[in-house]
Amino acid sequence: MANKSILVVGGGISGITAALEAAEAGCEVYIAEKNPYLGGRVTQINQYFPKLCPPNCGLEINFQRIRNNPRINFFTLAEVENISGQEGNFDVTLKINPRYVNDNCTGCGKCVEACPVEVDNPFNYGMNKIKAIHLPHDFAFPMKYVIKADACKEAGCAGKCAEVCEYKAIEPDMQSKTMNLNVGAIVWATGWNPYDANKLSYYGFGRFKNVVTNVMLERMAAMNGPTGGKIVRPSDGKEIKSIAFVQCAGSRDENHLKACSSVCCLASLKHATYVREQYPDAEISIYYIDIRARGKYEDFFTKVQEEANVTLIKGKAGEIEEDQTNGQLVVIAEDQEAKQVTRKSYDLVVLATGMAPSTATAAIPADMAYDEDGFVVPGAGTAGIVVAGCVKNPLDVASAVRDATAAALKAIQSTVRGQ
Amino acid sequence: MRYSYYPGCSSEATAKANAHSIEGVAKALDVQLEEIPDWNCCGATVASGVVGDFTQLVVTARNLAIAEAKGQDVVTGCSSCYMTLAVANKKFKEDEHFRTMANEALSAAGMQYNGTLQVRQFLDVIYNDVGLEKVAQKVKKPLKGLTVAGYVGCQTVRALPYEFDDPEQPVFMDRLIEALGATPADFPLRARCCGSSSTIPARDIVLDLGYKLFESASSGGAQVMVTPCPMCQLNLDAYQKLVNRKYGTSFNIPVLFFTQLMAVAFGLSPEAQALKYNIVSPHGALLQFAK
Amino acid sequence: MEKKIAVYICTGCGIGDALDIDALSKVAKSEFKVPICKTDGQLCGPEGVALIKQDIESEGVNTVVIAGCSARVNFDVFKFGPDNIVERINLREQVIWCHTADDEDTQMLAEDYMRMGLVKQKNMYVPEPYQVESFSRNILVVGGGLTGLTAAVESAKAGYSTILVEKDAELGGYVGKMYKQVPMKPPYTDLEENCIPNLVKAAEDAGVKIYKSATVENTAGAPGMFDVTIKQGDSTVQERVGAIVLATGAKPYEADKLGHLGFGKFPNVITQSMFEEMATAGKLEASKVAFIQCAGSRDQEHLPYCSAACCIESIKQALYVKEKNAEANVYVYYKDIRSNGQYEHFYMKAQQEGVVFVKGDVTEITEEDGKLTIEADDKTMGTTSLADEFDYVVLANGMVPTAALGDLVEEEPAADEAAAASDEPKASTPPVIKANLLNLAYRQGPELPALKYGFPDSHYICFPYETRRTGIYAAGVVRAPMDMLSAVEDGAGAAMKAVQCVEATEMGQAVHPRSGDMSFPEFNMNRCTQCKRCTEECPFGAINEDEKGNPLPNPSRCRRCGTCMGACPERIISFKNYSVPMVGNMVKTIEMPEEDEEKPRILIFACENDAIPALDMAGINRLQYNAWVRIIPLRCLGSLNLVWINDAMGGGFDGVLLMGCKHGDDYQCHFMKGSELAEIRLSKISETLDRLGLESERVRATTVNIMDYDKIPAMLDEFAADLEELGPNPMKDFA
Amino acid sequence: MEQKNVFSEPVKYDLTFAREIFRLENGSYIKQCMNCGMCAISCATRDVMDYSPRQLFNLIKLGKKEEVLTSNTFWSCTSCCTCKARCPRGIPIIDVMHDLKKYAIDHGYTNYPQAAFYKAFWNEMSVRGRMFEGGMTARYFLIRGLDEILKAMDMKDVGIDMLKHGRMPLLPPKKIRGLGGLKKIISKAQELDRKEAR
Repeated sequence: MANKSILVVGGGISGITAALEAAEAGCEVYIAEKNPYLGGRVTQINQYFPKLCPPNCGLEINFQRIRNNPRINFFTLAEVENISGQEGNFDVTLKINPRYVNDNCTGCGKCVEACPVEVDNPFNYGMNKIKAIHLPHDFAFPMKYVIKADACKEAGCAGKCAEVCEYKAIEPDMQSKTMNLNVGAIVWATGWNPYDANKLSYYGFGRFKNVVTNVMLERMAAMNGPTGGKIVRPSDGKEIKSIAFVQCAGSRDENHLKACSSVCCLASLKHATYVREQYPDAEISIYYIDIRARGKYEDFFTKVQEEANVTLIKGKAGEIEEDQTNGQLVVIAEDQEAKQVTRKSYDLVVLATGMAPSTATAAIPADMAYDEDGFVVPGAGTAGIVVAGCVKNPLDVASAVRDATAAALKAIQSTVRGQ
Repeated sequence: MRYSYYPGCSSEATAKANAHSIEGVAKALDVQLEEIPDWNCCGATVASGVVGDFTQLVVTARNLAIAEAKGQDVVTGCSSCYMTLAVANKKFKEDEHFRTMANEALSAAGMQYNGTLQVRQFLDVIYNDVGLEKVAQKVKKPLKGLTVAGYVGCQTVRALPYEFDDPEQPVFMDRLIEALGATPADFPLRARCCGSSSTIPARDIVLDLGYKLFESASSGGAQVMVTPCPMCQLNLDAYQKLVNRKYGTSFNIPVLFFTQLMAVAFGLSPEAQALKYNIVSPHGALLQFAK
Repeated sequence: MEKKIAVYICTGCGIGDALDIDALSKVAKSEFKVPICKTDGQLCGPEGVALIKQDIESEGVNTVVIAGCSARVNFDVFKFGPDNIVERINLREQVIWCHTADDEDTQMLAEDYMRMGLVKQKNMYVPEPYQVESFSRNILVVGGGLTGLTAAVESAKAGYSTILVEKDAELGGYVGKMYKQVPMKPPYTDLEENCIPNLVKAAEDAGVKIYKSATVENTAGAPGMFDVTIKQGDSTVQERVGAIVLATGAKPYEADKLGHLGFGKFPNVITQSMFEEMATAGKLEASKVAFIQCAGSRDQEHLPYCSAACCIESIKQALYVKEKNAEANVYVYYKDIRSNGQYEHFYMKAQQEGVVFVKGDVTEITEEDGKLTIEADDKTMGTTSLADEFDYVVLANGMVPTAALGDLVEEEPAADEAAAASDEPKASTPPVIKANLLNLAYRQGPELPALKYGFPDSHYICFPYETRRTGIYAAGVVRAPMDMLSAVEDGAGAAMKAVQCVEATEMGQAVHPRSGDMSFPEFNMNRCTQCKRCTEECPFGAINEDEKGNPLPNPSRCRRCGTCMGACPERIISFKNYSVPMVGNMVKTIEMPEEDEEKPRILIFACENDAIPALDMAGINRLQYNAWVRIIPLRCLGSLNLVWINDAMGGGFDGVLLMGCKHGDDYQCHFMKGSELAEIRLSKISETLDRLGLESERVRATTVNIMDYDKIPAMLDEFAADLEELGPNPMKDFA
Repeated sequence: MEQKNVFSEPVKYDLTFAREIFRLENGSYIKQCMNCGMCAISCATRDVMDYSPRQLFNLIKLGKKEEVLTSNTFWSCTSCCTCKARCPRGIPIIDVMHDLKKYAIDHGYTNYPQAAFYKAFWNEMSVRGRMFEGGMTARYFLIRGLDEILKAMDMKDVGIDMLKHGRMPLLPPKKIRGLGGLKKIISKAQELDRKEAR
């Protein structure tokens, strides 16, 4: 008996795309997302290159498509525990972690005022604090609050939020539950994690406050980020006069991520435009090995060079030193064209950390093959489990969407073959 | 806990303090070290520059071949010896072609090595096998109020990077210093090179690097520096005077083997503390602890 | 079917505290005589929903008006089946969360929104889906290279009859002629056998109907009913298909233009494809070869873009040389090695094989006795370098899309009447190049409109298969420069979109971005004046014309943005659930205070894709702005009909503000030109306004993106302040 | 620091020398250098090196044998392993430097004092199977000549300190018992090494 339904694991841009493309072609689709909201990493991006447009715009369209489509069901806070069966007929066990807030939540926000517990805001990579009960971010879809329950326990709060909620939406005792789905195909699109910059100890991330990562800068530039959109030095909140971007921080590196992460060059060029807009006179340097602005992205590279007045330094940044008196950072590099080892001082240094596939740390609970960096080998392993997006290759958003669209068709083929 | 022990050439000369303090500390911690019979020089990082990597590794492996009969992990207290032994060992384990060739060479003396052992540093044994808890229990004279720069040096953590600790900013030495009741100094250059192999032929390299290390350690408030490496210890101890002469500084930082500091904290005998070998006198800094 | 209306007012989330709910109910009950009007403390809760459901079942309610939160939330809670109209009035995000509670002006705003919602539902009807006659589910793929073959195989495997048209006698295209191909799978280090033979076999096995030595002579019709004339030799065949994938590939950049690199001058300076041919023919004998990257690409005088595939293709070809002769000397001169992603492994592999990579600009190529010498600036050594005795110098000469090969379609000369108005501003139209690929029988030109450099690409990062010709999806290197790995994915992706278009069209639904929308524009042809505005302005070329200039709509090409509706001066175009009268009546129902009440009224037309969510966000963040504004969401500002502005200004509004998406090169309008068209239309009436003694500054357009919500209060308050300075609309008392 | 300016005239690429170097034990790793420059910064002695390792590798590819073999780069290497641990291409740079030292010594490029030191070390080690620092130092000065001793006169203080603290035995350690075997191993290893290189 054919099973036309498809489970998409991961509700980021790849997962949402695969789900929508399949659903709009008539399939029943489930999305399982581990965060309390859909949208994944792109929700944390301020602007896309090369258009410099806000990702929330496209996400809004996609959420609208989800709202209007009766064939899509999604689960947040969901993880896949087990997969059995074969192409055309998979039994999947999902674990739904507790949100501690039920469907009665209207999103009114009264609970937040009452909540006495502050936690690091994961959405902003811990650069600011939020209440233990919170809306994950402004555009959170679904617009439901969530509780970081371990923080409540630690603080010994018995549920001040529950006391003020008029709609009985808060359930401090909510338990995780499991549910079973039977589907014809699975699209695995769990995306990527930023490479852990702590592993690059020569750059001082974690020791020097003014060394941040590219994903952090993205939040700093966002109007709804920890600094209200102002790019400033984390150590003292001061405006910056100079900034350095360190490319291949972990990527193209046999000791770290062996592959090139594909997006970091363009991301840093984009970040240069953020900085230039806020600081017309700031010095912006990019330390690079090769600038990889492939295809039509070359136009963006050209434009940024012309308009943002960026100094490109051919030479990977070797080390970063901190002047403890003022938090200034010295980037030491071999400027190959100038034929000298340079030591330049900056207010802020951004590490262009790359993409580690999520499957490097959380493998698919099925027979699948992985390459040496943990990316899934396409076409190998269990038939009927299709991979999409950055679990397969390090991809920019447009390429990930393309890939996810292709994956949707392959999933449909699996449901057809399974007949 | 029993290990085969590779003392290394310096243990008989410039680094007697290392040998004595290792012996004392091992005993105190119930660690049995059995010296590898008739061991030979590992060639350090120098021999390969004359005879090539292969010959050097085979020469080193002679020691492993002898030790293999006992089947115990090989422990050394010298970072350079560790590097050559560990790299050779890794080659034997992972590179089949090398293993075959190397055994052909070893067989010239009727020997062979199958790559069955582990090569360890004494520091690794203390940290991972003995454990800092036991170390702390043995402390009789907690080094309260003493600020210590834990100078790990270069090869200790980078011979096989990431296998032991972060190769750039290792933490184990600081944890050990804490276990002894002392305070680790803020010392960002803890794993930078002291230039040891250039001591004789290019002394200025050594003096310049030494200066940077002393500068960093003293601005971190260090009263004493400890190291696991005989070359570092020699360099920084014996040449401190020349550094001061060249840079017009007045550093006076005693440089001890970490095992010497342990011996002090454990209240072991003066033989085990072996402080008489130190050129920059540690007595001032350690007055209240070394009785 | 007669409408039975019920209004439900939610008093939760503070609505009940901030507003006079009785007064609000009165608007529905007394003014609009709504038979059922109920309030509930939490309408989205189980009891609230049950209340509505019960009324639908037992009272026969079929039109549900919910006054509460934004339609962006609780969408799933308030779904009552396709036969019931649900209208949401946003009292939360756009009233109580951004205006003073318990305040006269806030109350007036809420009551106006109640009126507007009720008028809106009165003017809308459940759409009936458009059904295509003689509907076809077949997929046509044009181009039988790597991408086209992939698209054909993938759609056939999904169960769709597929037709493939290839202009050459053999399938395979550019890739088909390759000796070997770049690695397509981990570890991404090894040359692979050419995949084309297997792909051709897969296409045959999957039952793809293949036309070789064939071209598409004409493509007429619309999704679900494209009629394609295929010319094969002297005969022609007709095929009806549902959707089309354009995969006609690219051509190498003309090497004749690369004389500065010695091409044409020295016979052993050759192109990548010539080198490929040599390798395939087994004639590769060389002991010293140089590859010159970016020969034409990344060059403002040639191809400003990067051709994306050349770096890894040259690495591959360098390995050919090494495979044949391990001792050969191979150099690659590059600007940046762009072995993105896992192709980094391929780069390193080539290095390990001894290929030498030189970062440097080639300054001169000379020849002596058939051996070539290259002079270059070696950037990593900071020196000028010479290398000589090359057997071959291979130019990585990049790619030009087949869609770019042809003449531009000239703008047709303006008709007599239109000529008079030719000085009016006009929206820029995307170029169409007569590349002889699809030969569309479309009023707006025979091929897909080009984006930049002739690539008929999408302009959207989030929607790479966005197309301006519904049902036709470009894929592979005709769409954008890309490597083989990407092209394969792209072929499958485009096939997915084609399949989806067929399915959606069969259901009578729109495709992206208004996916699922069943409404479509209907034309009241009696009143048409043949002005051609709708046919010109439709961003998707959905409307053809007959000889007299009458519009011939193709509903399955339509994306339901309403641009035609906004363009039509005679207001003859409307959707079942979206029309000129509907919005016009919403404008008119707004209560207009007398001048002496000093309560200005500002009408806002806001794009529902970006501006409306941004307004919601302002509410969620409790940002406050004046309560003079009355906001009407539009599908797209392109659907703005000027009559609404006339109505508003004539009705006493003090000002009108359009909030649309950014336009220009990096436009963000989801229907290409909507906001731009609206502004152009606006500019056309400013003169009229001035003539009427109405300052044209009263009517303004602004662009808002979804992240501008922090700026919205200032935007609205500044406009209000400007209007206050101008004084009240002099028409107020006539209204 | 300003690095050594390489050449004012055009440089001709010639891979003959490079191929010879590629054949050394770790020489082939040089091929995978991608010119990132990490090594230049990581080096403990970067302030005295005339060419960074990356530049040296490029010189090898350019065929600049003299420049390579007379450079101080590999002799300045202290084997601190920082570059090796960091090299993004996984090049065991210190091992390459050892190869180059050996190659230089084998080819008579022994002007740098380090060359003398290396030879002294090996000779001392191979005659007794263990290192005797006194003997090594003596050998070093024998090779380098009296000048060096004079230059090193301020070392006197160090020597006296070491003597005072019992750290400079004047008598060498005993030869190891298995010295004969060790020598056999060495000669066999060198024989195999030569065979492998061919």
